Amino acid sequence: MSAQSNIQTSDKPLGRDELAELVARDIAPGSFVNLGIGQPTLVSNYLRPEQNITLHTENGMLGMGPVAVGEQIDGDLINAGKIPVTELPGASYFHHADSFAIMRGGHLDICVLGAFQVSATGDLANWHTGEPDAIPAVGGAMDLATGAKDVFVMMTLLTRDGVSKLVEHCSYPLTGVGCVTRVYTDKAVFLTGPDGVTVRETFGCTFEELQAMVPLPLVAAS
Amino acid sequence: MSAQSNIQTSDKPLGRDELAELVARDIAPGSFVNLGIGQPTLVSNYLRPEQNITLHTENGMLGMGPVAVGEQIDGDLINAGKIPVTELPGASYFHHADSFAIMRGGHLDICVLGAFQVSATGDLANWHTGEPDAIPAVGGAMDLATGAKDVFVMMTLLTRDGVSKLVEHCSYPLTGVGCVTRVYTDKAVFLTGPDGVTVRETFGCTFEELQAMVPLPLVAAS
Amino acid sequence: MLNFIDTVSEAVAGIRDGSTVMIGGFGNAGQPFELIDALLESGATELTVVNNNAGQGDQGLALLIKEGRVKKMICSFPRQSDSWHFDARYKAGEIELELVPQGNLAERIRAAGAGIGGFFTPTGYGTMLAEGKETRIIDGRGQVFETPIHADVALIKALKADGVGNLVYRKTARNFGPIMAAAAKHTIVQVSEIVPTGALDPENVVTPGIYVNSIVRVADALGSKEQVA
Amino acid sequence: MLNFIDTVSEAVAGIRDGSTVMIGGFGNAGQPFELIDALLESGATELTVVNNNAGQGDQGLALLIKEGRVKKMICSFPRQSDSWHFDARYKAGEIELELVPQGNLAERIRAAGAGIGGFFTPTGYGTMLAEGKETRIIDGRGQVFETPIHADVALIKALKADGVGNLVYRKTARNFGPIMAAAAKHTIVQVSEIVPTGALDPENVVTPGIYVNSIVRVADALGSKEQVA
Repeated sequence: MSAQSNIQTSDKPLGRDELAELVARDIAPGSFVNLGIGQPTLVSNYLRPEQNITLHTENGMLGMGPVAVGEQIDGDLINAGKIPVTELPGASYFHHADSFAIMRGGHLDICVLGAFQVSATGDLANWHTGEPDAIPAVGGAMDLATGAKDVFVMMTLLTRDGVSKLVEHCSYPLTGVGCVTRVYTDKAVFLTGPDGVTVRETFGCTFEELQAMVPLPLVAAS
Repeated sequence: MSAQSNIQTSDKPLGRDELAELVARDIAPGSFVNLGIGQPTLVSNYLRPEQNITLHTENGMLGMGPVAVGEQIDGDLINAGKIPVTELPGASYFHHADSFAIMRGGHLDICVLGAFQVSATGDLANWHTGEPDAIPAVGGAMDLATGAKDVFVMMTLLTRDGVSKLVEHCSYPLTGVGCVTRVYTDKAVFLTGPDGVTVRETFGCTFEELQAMVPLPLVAAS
Repeated sequence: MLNFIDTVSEAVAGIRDGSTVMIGGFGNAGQPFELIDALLESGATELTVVNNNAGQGDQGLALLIKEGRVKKMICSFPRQSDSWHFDARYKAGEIELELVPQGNLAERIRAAGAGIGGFFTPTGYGTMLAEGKETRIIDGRGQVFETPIHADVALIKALKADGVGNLVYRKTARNFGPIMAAAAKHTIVQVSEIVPTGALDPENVVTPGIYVNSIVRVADALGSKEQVA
Repeated sequence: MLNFIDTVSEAVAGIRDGSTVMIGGFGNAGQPFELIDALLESGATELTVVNNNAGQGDQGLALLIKEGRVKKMICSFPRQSDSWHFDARYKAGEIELELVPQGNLAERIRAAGAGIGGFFTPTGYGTMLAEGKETRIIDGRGQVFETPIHADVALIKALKADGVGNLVYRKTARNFGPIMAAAAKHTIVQVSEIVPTGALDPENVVTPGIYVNSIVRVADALGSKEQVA
C-alpha cells in the first residue's frame, strides 16, 4: 500500500535452507536461543562460531551442540525433538522446572518456531489444528511463545492451497497472544507488533505482489 | 481436672539440658529435623548416631554436623544462627529457594522452636514481642512453623514474672496458626491439637499443681 | 524412611489401584523402564499417570496404556509418531487426557514439592488451555492461575545413589526426576549404581535423600548409553 | 552479554541512584563484600536493597546503611546483635523496612527469575505479615498471595566462573546467589577463580551463564575460609 521503496532482495522465493541461513544471520552475537522442532532446527546449521550463540533445549540443557552421529549417540543426551545431540564446552544441565524458568522468566533472547498462522498483532497459532478428532499436543510451545524476548516464526507464507498463513485474526487455536515479533517466510520477512505488520524484505515478488497475497494491510520498511 | 493418673516422671523441674535430652529421645529414628536458633540447638548434643537423624539448616544444607572448632571453622559453612558448623558424610548443599522448598513442602519431620507463647490450639508466637519500638525480625520461623510435619516447642513454662506461656490465646503476634503439636517445658510436656491440651508428663509437680499454673483446661494423658 | 530394595517388583509392590503416579523421563531419556514394567506386572490399575508424554513404541508407559491400566494421563505432548497405544485408547474414549503446557507441567509439579498452593503464569493466557481457569492481569500481562500436581508415587531414574539416598543424574535424563521426587508422597528410584555415603560431593548432589524413599539398582537399564549406541 | 571486568569499581559503575539491588549472602557467608564496598565508593544512593539481613558489624551492607545510601531494606532478619547501623537508621525513621518471612523472600526472588506472576503460600497466614494481603483457603489451608521481587542489579559471590559465566559456589555460601542471579536484570558476580570453559562439569554447574552479566575476580575475598580461620 504505502511507499514504493524497493525492498525486494531476491529474485526468487527462498528455500528452507536459505531462509534458515537468513534467520541465523539475523541472530545477534552472544544470544541465547531456542530452536523449535522442525524447520527452525535448520537454523543451527548456519550459526557461525564467531556469533557465539548458546542453544537451549527445554528438556534441560544450555550449550547444545550439533546432532550426534555414530559413536556420539547417547540416549541420555537428546533435544526437545528427542533427537540425539551433542554437548559443547560450557554446557550445563538442569531439571525441567529450572529449564522452563529460563524460558518463562524471559531469559532467552530469541526462540524460533514454526506456525500454522500468525496474526497481524503477533498472535501465534502453531500447536493444534482444531480438528475435533485431532489428538492435541502442546509441549513447550506456549512457554516459548510467551517467555522469549523475541519470537521469530519460520513458515511458508501460503498453505498448499495458496491461502496466506499471515492473517488478520488466527482461526486456529492460539499458542500465545501478541508474542510474535518477526515472521520469516519464503516470500518475505515481516515485522509484527501492536501497530501492524511491516515488510522488511521480499523474495521473488514485489511489495505490491506480496500485498496481493496477504489479507491485511502491509507497510513496506523504509 | 480429669484423671488422677500419675504422670509425674521427675521430682524436679528439668534443666535446659535435660529437656534437650528428652526432646532428642523423642525424635523417631531416621527423621529429618530442623533445630531453631537458641535453646533448640541444644537438642543436637543428645542425638545418638544410631538414631540416624539428618539435620537441616535453612541456609542451604542437609547433613549438618556439630559446631566447628579450631581448624574446622570455615566462614562458608555456617548454620541458620550464623555459627560455623561441620558437614557430615551424605551432606548436600542447595540454594535458598530449594532449602525453603524442603521446609515449606512438608518434607521435614520435625522442627524444634523456641516460643514466647503457645495457645491451647497450637498457635505459636515466637518472633516479635509486639512492642512498638522493637525492630521486627522473622527469619525462617514462619516457614518452619507452617511447613514441618511436627512442630515441637521448647520453652520454660513460666515467664520470669511467673506467668504461663501456655495460654488460651496468644497476646504476642503470631508466627503460625494451629501449628504446634508438642510443647516441652521445664515443668511438663504438653500435646496440643484442635481438641485441646493433653499433659504427657510433669516434672517436679503434680498434674494438679501444673493445672494451677496454666490458665486453660488441661487433660492428663491416660 | 529410606529403603534399599532388591528387585523392581518389590519396589512397586505398594502401589495401589487408583494411585496418581508420576513417571520421570522425557521421551526415553530418564524413563524408568524397569520400574514401569514392574508396575505393569503388579497389576495396579485405574492409575492417573503424570509424564511429559504418553508413551512411545511398545515399551514402558506405552504398554501400561495398552493394557488399560491408565485411567487418565496428565502430560504435555501425547501425540507422537509412535504413540499408537495412547492414540488408540484416546480415540476410543478409553483414556482421559489433561493436556498441560510443558512449563506449567514442570512448575505445577515443582509447586507441589515446594508447598505452593497455586501460582499465576502468562503461559497459556488467551488460549483454549486456559479456558475455565481463573485469570488476572499482573504488571500488564494476562496470567492464568495454575495449581500444584501432587502424586502418591513417583517412579524415576537416576545415575547414582549414595547410602542416604542422595541422587545424581546423567545429562538430559535428569529432566523431571528432581521435581517429581519432591512432589510425590513416596519416591521410588532406579539407579545404575549405588555408591558409599560420602562418595558424592555434597556440592553436586541434585536430589537430596530427603526426597527419596525406595532405591533399587538396575545395572543395565533400557535406554542407557550402551543400549542405544 | 557477558563481560569479564578487571575491577570491582568498574563492575558496579553502572548502578544508578534509586536502583533495586539484590545482595547475596546469609550473614557473612556468600556476602560479596568487595562489590558492596565498590558500590559504596560509587556513591549510588536511594537504593532499595534485598538481602536476608540488614548488615552486620562495620562492613559490607552495614556500611552502605550507615552512609545513608539505602532508602529501603527488603529482608527477613534485620535485628542482630551487631546490626547497630541498621538499628540506628531504623529507629531514627531514616530507612524503610519490608519484612518478609525468609521462605517468602526466597520464593519471591525465585518467582521473579522464573516468570511467575505471584503465588499462594501458607507461610505467614494469620499473622501480621499477611495483613492487607490477599488470602484464600486452598485444600483447607489458609494461604497468602505473594508477588515476585524483581531487581535492577544483583551483586553475588561465587567460587568459580568459567569462560561462559557458569558458576559454582562453596558450601552454605551458595544461599541466595543462584536465585538472585536469575531475578535481576543485570547480575554482577565476584568469584575467587576464573577457570577455562570446559573446566566445570556440565552436571555440576549451579548457575548457568545465561544469568550472569559481569564477572570480576577477587582473589582473597573477605569472608573466605582463609580470612576466618
